[in-house]
Amino acid sequence: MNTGFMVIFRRDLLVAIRHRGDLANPVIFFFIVIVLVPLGLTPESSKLSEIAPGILWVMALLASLLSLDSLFQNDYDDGTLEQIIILPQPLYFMVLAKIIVHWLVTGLPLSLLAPILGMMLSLPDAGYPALVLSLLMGTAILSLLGAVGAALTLPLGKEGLLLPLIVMPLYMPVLIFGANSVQLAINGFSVIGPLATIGSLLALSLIVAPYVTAGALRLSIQG
Amino acid sequence: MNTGFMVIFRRDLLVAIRHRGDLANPVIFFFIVIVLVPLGLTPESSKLSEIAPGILWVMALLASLLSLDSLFQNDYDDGTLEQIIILPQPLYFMVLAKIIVHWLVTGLPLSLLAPILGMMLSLPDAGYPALVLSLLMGTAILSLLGAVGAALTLPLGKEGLLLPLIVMPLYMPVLIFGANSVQLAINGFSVIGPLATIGSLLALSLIVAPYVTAGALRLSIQG
Amino acid sequence: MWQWFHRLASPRWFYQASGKFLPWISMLGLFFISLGLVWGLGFAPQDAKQGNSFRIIYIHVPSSFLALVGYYIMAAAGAIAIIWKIKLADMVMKAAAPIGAAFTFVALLTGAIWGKPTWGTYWIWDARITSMLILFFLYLGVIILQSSYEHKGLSSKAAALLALVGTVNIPIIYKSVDWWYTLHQPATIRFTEAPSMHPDMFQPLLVMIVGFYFLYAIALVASIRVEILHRERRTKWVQDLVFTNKNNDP
Amino acid sequence: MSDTNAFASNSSLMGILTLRDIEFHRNENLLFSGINASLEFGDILQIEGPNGSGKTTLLRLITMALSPYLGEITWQGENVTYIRERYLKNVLFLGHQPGLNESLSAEENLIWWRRLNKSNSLSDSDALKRTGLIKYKSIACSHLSAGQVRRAALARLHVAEAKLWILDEPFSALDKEGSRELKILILDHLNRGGIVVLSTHHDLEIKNMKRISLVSSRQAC
Amino acid sequence: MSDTNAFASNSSLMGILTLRDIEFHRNENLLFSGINASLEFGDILQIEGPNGSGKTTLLRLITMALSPYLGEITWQGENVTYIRERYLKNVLFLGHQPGLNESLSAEENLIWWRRLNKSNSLSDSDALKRTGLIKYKSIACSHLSAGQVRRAALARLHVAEAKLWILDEPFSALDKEGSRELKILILDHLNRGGIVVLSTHHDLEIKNMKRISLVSSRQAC
Ligand code: HEM
Ligand SMILES: Nc1ncnc2c1ncn2[C@@H]1O[C@H](COP(=O)(O)OP(=O)(O)OP(=O)(O)O)[C@@H](O)[C@H]1O
Ligand SMILES: Nc1ncnc2c1ncn2[C@@H]1O[C@H](COP(=O)(O)OP(=O)(O)OP(=O)(O)O)[C@@H](O)[C@H]1O
Ligand SMILES: [Mg+2]
Ligand SMILES: [Mg+2]
Repeated sequence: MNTGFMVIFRRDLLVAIRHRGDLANPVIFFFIVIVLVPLGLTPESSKLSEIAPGILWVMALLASLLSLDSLFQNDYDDGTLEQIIILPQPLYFMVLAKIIVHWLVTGLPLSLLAPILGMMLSLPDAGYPALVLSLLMGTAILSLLGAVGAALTLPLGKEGLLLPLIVMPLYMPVLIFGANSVQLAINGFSVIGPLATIGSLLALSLIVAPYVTAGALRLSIQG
Repeated sequence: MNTGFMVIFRRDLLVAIRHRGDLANPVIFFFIVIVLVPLGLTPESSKLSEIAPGILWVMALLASLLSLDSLFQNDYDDGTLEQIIILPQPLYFMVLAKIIVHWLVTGLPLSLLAPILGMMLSLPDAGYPALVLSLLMGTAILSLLGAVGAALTLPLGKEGLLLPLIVMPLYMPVLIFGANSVQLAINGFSVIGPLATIGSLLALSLIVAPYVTAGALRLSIQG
Repeated sequence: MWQWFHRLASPRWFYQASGKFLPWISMLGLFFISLGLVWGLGFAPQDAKQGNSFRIIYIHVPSSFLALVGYYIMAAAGAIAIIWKIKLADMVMKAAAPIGAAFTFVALLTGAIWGKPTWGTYWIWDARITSMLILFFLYLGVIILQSSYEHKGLSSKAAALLALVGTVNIPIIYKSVDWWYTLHQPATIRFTEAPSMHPDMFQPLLVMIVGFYFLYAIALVASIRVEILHRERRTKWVQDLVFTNKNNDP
Repeated sequence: MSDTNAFASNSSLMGILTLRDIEFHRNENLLFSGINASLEFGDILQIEGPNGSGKTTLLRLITMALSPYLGEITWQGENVTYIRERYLKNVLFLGHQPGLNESLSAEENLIWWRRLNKSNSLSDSDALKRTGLIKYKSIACSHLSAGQVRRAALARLHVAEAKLWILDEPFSALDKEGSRELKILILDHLNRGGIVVLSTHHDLEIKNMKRISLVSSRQAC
Repeated sequence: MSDTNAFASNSSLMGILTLRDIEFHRNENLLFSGINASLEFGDILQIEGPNGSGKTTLLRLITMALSPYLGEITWQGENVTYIRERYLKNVLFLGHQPGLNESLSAEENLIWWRRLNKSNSLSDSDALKRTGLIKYKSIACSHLSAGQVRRAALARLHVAEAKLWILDEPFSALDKEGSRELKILILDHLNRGGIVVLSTHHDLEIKNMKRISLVSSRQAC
């Protein structure tokens, strides 16, 4: 395996584990936000079950998005990024490692937790496999595309919510296919179509996103 | 007026204006998230109109919450906070000034924008006054309680979403009364009751929150 | 009076005194819980509608009780720690958070398990259930905040501040969730007010509740003792305790 | 754990600012103890010692940003914890971090700081001129070089009226000219009857300077 | 806008690292121009000049972190832009910022850095011992003092095998002992045939040191 990849992978995982609390945070955020929905909307399970697929997907998207802020920020602030970028290693792999760690600590647990939340929102039984599968792939896409946004907004400082603004449009296709696959499954249709689409989106962003991110990072230290 | 209050008020407003883009960000975030909802849920206006009050309130809450991260973070990082805290001025007013500016650049525009988004979600006509009024007061409470959370999590670094976990339970009453006042208005009931409740919650948090925040800030620089 | 208070508040004194009464409350707790369990699970009559599944009530209700009581104990300890700067209160607060969270979790879990046979679903958005979940979040917030600070003195102060804000909020949260629920009047099954229970079912429940109070006390005292040993590990009396066994403490 | 040669014996005479038997523990490890000093108006105290010996910590204790500690810090004979506000009116603290908002210019930062501190009559642009920043006064601080940021922070010394300056490594990142100017500024302040407490690794060569030498404390870990 | 006394005439002889007529504009303002230097193995180049004159900027140009610029930087006769990877294998850059993750300890940070850089055989704990951090090696960097953070960053110099060190104010925040040790470390590196380019306001008193003196450029704004 590529050295840069392995080193950054292990380092970022170590940092994530060091911040023990933080590991659980996107998951807790997801959980809490889902609880907000019945409180704001309605406790009736018949109504909740109708909106459950969409709500679960929108909130998973938000949870993943919000944890992106810090993907490169600390490295940027403490000078690590500047020094990593001038290493004689392909930046692509180092960026990929960071993104994968991000997914491991956000997207993966989110997807695994989703069924419990689905249950709380009375998601019909038929929806669960599609929910988990679409979230597993979908959150990976979110991490990949989100990294592009995080890199682009890096020199602009932490304040503000510019990042969501930039990545949200990119997220829309994932959201549409993801939420609809769950809806289709509930209605008894085959979900192979939308899941295959998500899969190919994933493949595409896996190839493109780290490159673009690497480019954006190079720009970010030119300030 | 108290000097500390006025100085910090003008300074924070200046910083907000300097980051021109950031001023608009919570609003744009609110806007985008609301657009996501029909995509993920359903485009049918009859269904949207049912969930509109809840969704608008939940998303306004999120938008306000997410902009809290940076309320004290920059001042903490660049050493300003440490130097402000040891000034011979009551910290209460300086904290209050920061919170009010936060509300001015997030809660206020959000509340004013909400009717447009309500329209997009087919919110019934009767709901608008209650929506705006409840959001105006409610977002102020969110800024106040959120400041407590932001101050408590300050020394823990930017990573992670601990802040939402801490403040979300505190937000729940506001959400319930806010969203339900809109629902009541739509159903033709009087909204004086819930709005009065929100008002008294606002009064309570106006007194308590800045004190607790000031205490938490004093802790934060002890590290 | 004050002397007594401060003596009580001294970790060392507490450690030694609690060493003496811990075995007693343990025995009492064991007694009540086994009595309640045997009575409730073995001898209490079956429920007419729910059959045997209702028997989970003997865990569910007591833990729900302690979940709430535990929060107030924690917050009170936090307040004392902040206002009077008493070390022991600090440790009580630190120990009470995970214990309270555990009871809350058990209440939620047993409730959910119970819900499946009774309502056909693990979860409904009932007012009390929802506020229980929010309480769980409050606990989690305190615990995570506490463990995220590395500086010990700060972590307990920060957590105490949060617990205090939470205390102001708990009644508000409960009121609002209640109001929210009655407002909506959902058609689904309602979480009935204390069903007029047959005394044969009710008496073992009372015994279990008493038993759970003891259980809570045991858990609290035991983890405070661990915390005392940890924090005072540098002091002479702890060193003596650990290295020479001359202290006749159990 | 630390030795001090700063007028420990004098403390009965009671200076304006005195430190008496200061002792501080970080996470239960002793960092320093037995710190004594007594300063009159016009005195300067340098806190020196190797990296990690506790200079920054001691300065932050004196500014009341950090607590609790053992011992007593007094201002005009009164324990500072009891006269917090009155004491802090006299204090100007510049730490490692500049305390400047990155998105505001040096001038804007100076303006709001001077409004919070009691300040003398020197105008903001005069202060910036004296720190050599006048050409950069309206550039956001995030676009300044390391030394320029330091100068922008030091500009507050020109406008403040505080008697007691507490400076944590004020010379870092300054060029030679900047260091020379800062030294003059400090001497002026002393001549006007001010008190300066600073930490620095430089040799300042100021007459009658008092010193506290901290020693590296960490023995076992 | 800047004068240089560093072997401008020599550039035809072609050193290992050469700067030829470097000129840089920031936001269309000229920062410096006509920078020339030529370094052989064993050479050290100090970049000096007042605050804001462009030292940091020039160092970042040499590390290829910043571009574009006019002129040419060559390594063993080849323009570095064409041999990026090969050139950067020889470079170790320590900037103003330490490049240490705050939540990891000094040792953990060192470990992952050495895995990324080509590194020599010195063990991590030996490196930390030499920087005087061994007692603190497992403490999170956010809990270190300013000088300790600097030392943790400098520990990379001990384990790296890079020929060309580029150091931006490496002496800042170091105590006297630390400065002395760093100077020895630099001299050792030179003796082993390394090249050092650094910016500092200190007088280093190293023989045969080459210098580039930048002058303050901003005239109108
Ligand atoms: C996850 C789901 C559940 C949660 C979080 C929950 C929570 C609670 C709480 C907070 C109490 C109140 C304790 C008190 O006020 O003293 C309680 C009591 C009780 N629960 Fe549950 N519960 C759940 C599910 C259920 C289910 C499914 C049943 C059976 C139908 C049930 C039956 C009872 C009864 C009979 C009591 C005691 C009587 C009373 O005080 O009302 N609970 N539970
Ligand atoms: N990010 C930036 N954006 C715009 N201008 C900048 C930026 N950083 C520095 N400058 C400007 O470029 C010039 C050179 O800065 P540089 O940091 O290279 O100076 P320096 O010689 O390293 O100074 P110092 O001695 O203070 O470290 C300064 O006038 C500064 O104002
Ligand atoms: N936030 C912190 N948490 C825990 N320990 C700390 C923290 N900051 C500093 N320390 C420790 O306290 C000791 C003293 O630190 P301090 O910053 O006061 O040193 P210093 O004398 O200013 O050093 P320097 O010359 O490097 O600035 C150091 O050993 C350091 O490891
Ligand atoms: Mg220091
Ligand atoms: Mg520089």
